[in-house]
Amino acid sequence: MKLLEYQAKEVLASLGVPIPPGRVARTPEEAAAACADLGPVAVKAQVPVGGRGKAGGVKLARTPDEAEHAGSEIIGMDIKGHRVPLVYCEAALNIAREIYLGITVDRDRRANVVMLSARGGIDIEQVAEETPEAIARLYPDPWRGPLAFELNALVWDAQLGEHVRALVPLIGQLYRAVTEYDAMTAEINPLVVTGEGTLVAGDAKLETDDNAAFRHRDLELRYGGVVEGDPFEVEAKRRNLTYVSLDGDIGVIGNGAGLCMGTLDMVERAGGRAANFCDIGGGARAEVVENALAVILMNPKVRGVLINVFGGITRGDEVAKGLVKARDSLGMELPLVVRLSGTNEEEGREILKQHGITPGASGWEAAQKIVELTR
Amino acid sequence: MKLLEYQAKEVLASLGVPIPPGRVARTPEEAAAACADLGPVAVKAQVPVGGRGKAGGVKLARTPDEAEHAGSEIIGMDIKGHRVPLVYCEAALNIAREIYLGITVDRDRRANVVMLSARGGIDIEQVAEETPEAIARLYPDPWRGPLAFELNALVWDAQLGEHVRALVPLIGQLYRAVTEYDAMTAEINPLVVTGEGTLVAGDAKLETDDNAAFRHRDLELRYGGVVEGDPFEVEAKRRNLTYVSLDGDIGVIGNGAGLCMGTLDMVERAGGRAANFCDIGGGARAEVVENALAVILMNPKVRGVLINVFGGITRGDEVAKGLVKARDSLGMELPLVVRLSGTNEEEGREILKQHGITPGASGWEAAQKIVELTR
Amino acid sequence: MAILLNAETRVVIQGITGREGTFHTQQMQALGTRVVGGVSPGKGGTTHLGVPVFDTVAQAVRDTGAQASGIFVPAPFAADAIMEAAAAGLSLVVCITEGIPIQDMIRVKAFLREYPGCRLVGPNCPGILTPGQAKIGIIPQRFASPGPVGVVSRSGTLTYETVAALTAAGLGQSSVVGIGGDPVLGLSFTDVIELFERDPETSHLALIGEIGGSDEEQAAERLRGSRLRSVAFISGRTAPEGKRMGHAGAIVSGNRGTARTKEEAFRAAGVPVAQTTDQIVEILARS
Amino acid sequence: MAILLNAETRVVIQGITGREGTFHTQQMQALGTRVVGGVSPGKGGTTHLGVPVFDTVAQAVRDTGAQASGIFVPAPFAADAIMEAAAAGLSLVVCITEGIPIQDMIRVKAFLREYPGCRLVGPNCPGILTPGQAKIGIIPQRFASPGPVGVVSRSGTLTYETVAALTAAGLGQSSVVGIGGDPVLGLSFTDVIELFERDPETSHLALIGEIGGSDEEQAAERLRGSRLRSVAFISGRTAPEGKRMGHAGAIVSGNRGTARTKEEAFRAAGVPVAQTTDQIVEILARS
Repeated sequence: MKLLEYQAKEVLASLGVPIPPGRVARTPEEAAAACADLGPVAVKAQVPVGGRGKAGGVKLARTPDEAEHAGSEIIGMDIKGHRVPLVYCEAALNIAREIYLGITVDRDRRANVVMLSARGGIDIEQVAEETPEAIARLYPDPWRGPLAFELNALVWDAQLGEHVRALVPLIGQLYRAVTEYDAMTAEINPLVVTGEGTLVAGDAKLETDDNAAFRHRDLELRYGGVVEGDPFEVEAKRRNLTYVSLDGDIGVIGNGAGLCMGTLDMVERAGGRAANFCDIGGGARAEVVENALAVILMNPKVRGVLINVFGGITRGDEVAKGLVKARDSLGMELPLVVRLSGTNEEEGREILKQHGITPGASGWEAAQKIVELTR
Repeated sequence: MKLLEYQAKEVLASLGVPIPPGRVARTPEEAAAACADLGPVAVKAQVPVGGRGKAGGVKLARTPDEAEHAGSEIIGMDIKGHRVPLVYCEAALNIAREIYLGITVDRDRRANVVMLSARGGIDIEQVAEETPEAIARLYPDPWRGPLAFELNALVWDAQLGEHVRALVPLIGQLYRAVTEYDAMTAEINPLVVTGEGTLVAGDAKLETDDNAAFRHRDLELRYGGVVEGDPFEVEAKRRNLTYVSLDGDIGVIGNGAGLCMGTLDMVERAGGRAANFCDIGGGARAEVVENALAVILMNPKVRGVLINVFGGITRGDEVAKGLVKARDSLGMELPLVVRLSGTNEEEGREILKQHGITPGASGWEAAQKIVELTR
Repeated sequence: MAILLNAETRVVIQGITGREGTFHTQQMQALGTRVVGGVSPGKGGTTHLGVPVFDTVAQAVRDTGAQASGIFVPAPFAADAIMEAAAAGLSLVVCITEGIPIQDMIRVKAFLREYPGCRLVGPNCPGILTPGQAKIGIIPQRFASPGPVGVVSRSGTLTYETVAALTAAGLGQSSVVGIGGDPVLGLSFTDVIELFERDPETSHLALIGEIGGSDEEQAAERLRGSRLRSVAFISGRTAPEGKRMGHAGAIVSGNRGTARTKEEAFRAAGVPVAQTTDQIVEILARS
Repeated sequence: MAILLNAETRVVIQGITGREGTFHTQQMQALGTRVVGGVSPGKGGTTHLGVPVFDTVAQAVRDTGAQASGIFVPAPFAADAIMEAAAAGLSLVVCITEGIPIQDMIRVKAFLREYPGCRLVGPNCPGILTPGQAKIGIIPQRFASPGPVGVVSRSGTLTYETVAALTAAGLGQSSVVGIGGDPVLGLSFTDVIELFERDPETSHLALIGEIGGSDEEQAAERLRGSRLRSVAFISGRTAPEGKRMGHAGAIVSGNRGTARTKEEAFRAAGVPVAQTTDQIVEILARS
């Protein structure tokens, strides 16, 4: 789950991280009121993607009028496909210096990595490419967490020794977001050193692990409904499907993530573009197929569907029967190509043919067929 | 710091350990009122030592009258040298079974040990001697704490598998007393299985690490004043001295714990009995000596004082001057023997002689002298 | 011979009495896997599928001499189950469970450093199959046949499909290892290649990777100059950046972990890259 | 020769700029100890007592090649200082600090298992002295003289007294090691005996124990049949049960850890037991 900036800041503040005073505004009037209370504010679009500044999603407002104007411009705008549902009005900071602080999973090391850099305020990927030596790294033992001496060394390594007293506890607090909220990424960028010499989180990113959602029902209850995601993905999630929206016009269903990704690749090689990724898992039970088809058919761009199933333990004839049933109960009329292999594949294909569904012996053949049928 | 039963139970309850309803009573009337509220209660003397049951410090009361009577008998009684300042009135339990659960430091392993036994309700030392195989043990990694599978195995090993669902979280809660309160010993004995099949702490012991007191000022503030300790130890603590009351009549001061213990041993070999252990540390500064002498002289049983100082970095003549000054400012008239060795020992001894203090060249000689002078 | 698992390996199943555990234990037994016991806390002392059930893995090891385990317990308890298996002295632990939190797995990996004799496969994987001998996990045995091709894969169904195609082409398999689709894993591609490299009965290798991470790149480096006649296949070429494609580990971040860089790494190391599972077979048949 | 520390050992002092750190570093330097630097966070780049000060131990090691450290930091930070020293690759860490919480030390001991090349002496100890060569800690050097007697002790002042008596009797010392008075320690009596046993210049051993724990009993067992001509002394014979006698570790619990059982263990192992420090010298002089 990707938290919005204000949500991430609420969570981090509860762990002790200092944040500027701020308020959420859902209307331009609320933005004006926030500015009246807080003084000059930054009016910031709340979207779960980076780059909102360049997209015009952040504006400074000195007066309530300016804040209202900024709010009216930003609320509802589209940033990289996300409609902005609300803005966060935050007291403007007296910035003396910007630091980067982030914690994420280093896959190669199978460990968390804490990154600290005196080059804050810009994208850390860019820093990593341009001046990798400007990022100090710590890989804490996951049972011990970062030890005091390790944090001290990190701060001195990052040439930020003058802030060591404030930084060490702050890094510990951010690390608690990882252990207490199963954060995959917890980032404060910029971590602002104010003119008064104190540290405060300028921006914050928090992405939690969906696999750990069972431990954090509170987070989902509090923040789950705010982001307006892709409607098909929202519906798919409601139906417990593993679904990702893409921008083509051929609906794709596969059993197994690898097989499904491979099917998308073949659709592209055959000259088509997939409308989605949808993994229905190993079993390919009829009700799951029906759910998957239903979500895919909600998308008006879809002009045909390719189903790629390899029957392992499940028998192909049963899969075929389930597919026919799902198509019929949904009254689907678009072209449907099914590649069915594995156990009892011949029997399965026979059933498909009898019900007017084009069978494919290989994924590649099936991909070519659906592209042809939807051209 | 040794917490009283009700204090230990308050702390454990805050960590989630189930305890019976109970109330502290400082007067018999309060005990009666507690019984009126709670129904039949156990009226239990609150003292920081074991064996109160045998000493008559625990009585069952079915009615407020009985509780008042029990309170009047127990409050103020002496149990192993401790006056009972108050009683804890606790709802009587329907006991189906008694379990032992304790966590303490295993010095040989330099680790915490969790002990669980189906033979609860009796002294664990006795169980350890009679049926050592009846105690299941776990030595959790101190960084990881006890893992779920380790706790499961502990419970099954103790033949308490039928209670595994309730016991595993409860052991985890008791372990938190170790990590969150620096407990040296955390014990629930008996851990009662009620007739209804639930677990509840029948008694509780919690002793925290004085070295970690800086992390737990709250505990000391809340519970520090309740136990009425030895008045000399209380005064010594106030003066930041390392002091233990003993039951003889020769006051002893030494610099260094080992030297001081050795001095006590020599006093006994010489036929005397020490009134105290008092380590003034390496430096032997005049004000510390004065504080130590002052506390020792508060004890009316003391008939003479032996001071055993080995001057390492501190010079003997300075130590001697400090001693003379301390004696004089306190107007001490009891026999005083000083063994002074190490750096500038001759000069030091000369100063002592000039001021009428008996010097000893060796600890053994000095011990014999003080025993002779106080006989 | 084979890697990791053969007909002699004494296997215990953690979560044997559950629905999945029961079904797949039967499948394993049908193949001849030497399942010597199961673990299901609270069911110790009973018998299930003809084998004794224990309350803890340690008890199972003590009483049955188990060497390996298959884990079919729900995600919230799976990390603990892996550590229990390692601490009980097992040398092979195959965790099928999907959806284990990544922080749990990071802790497990640190824990396993204290048990260097223990090899973890998975989690979120189909397990291991040594055709004609034994399996731990859920790989369907009916498509497999014994032979010289080692198969190692991050995917499930794609592996079954590849195995079926290999068998259809007369190319049997020495062992099939599904390392799993999570970002934090037990054995990596490189670890498994190491084992195949030392197995005299494995002469060919099919590696099925996907987007995300850089395990494929490391594997490519390891295969440079290897005696194994290898082919690699990578799925997820058309996956957009920042989207998790089913597997928790299948995600392209920025320009890292793309199918393109992985394929290039294999080609640069002299390993041919297949575009479809059929091509995997074609390339191996030619080599 | 000597154990653990000699004139060549490159020593860094953690907490060098504090009052205690400053005073005792001067003493160490006066004896000739090769103090190559100090650590004091925030004072990196300055010079103190003629040596460079660093912000972290790792920096000190990198710049000075330090091999050993002496720790003079306050108790709340001392456990972290020990771990920092071990992680920086030092092979000897001497922690003088008194009053470290026991749970901190239990964690430190677990941490140190990952650094088998690092030996911790203390905490709550007077340190190590190799007469005529070097010291880390606070043992006064003026009473010591080089010679064949190894001294190992849980006590401070009692050790100084013993060293002075040995020197007065013409018995010099190879090394003097104060292992400290805490219940959870670095090197144990047994560990130090092991080192003396292997040191060709040590022929005699004076062991000064006290009540609490069972390290003395284990040491007695280790000394059975040793080439070292040894004597043991135990203080606390008259200590009442359950009372902490100054040292956190000096406590008799029930009938465990008494002076009597410890003395009996030494006698049973053939090691004579002294009743006073003077007797320590008498017995060694005769043996």
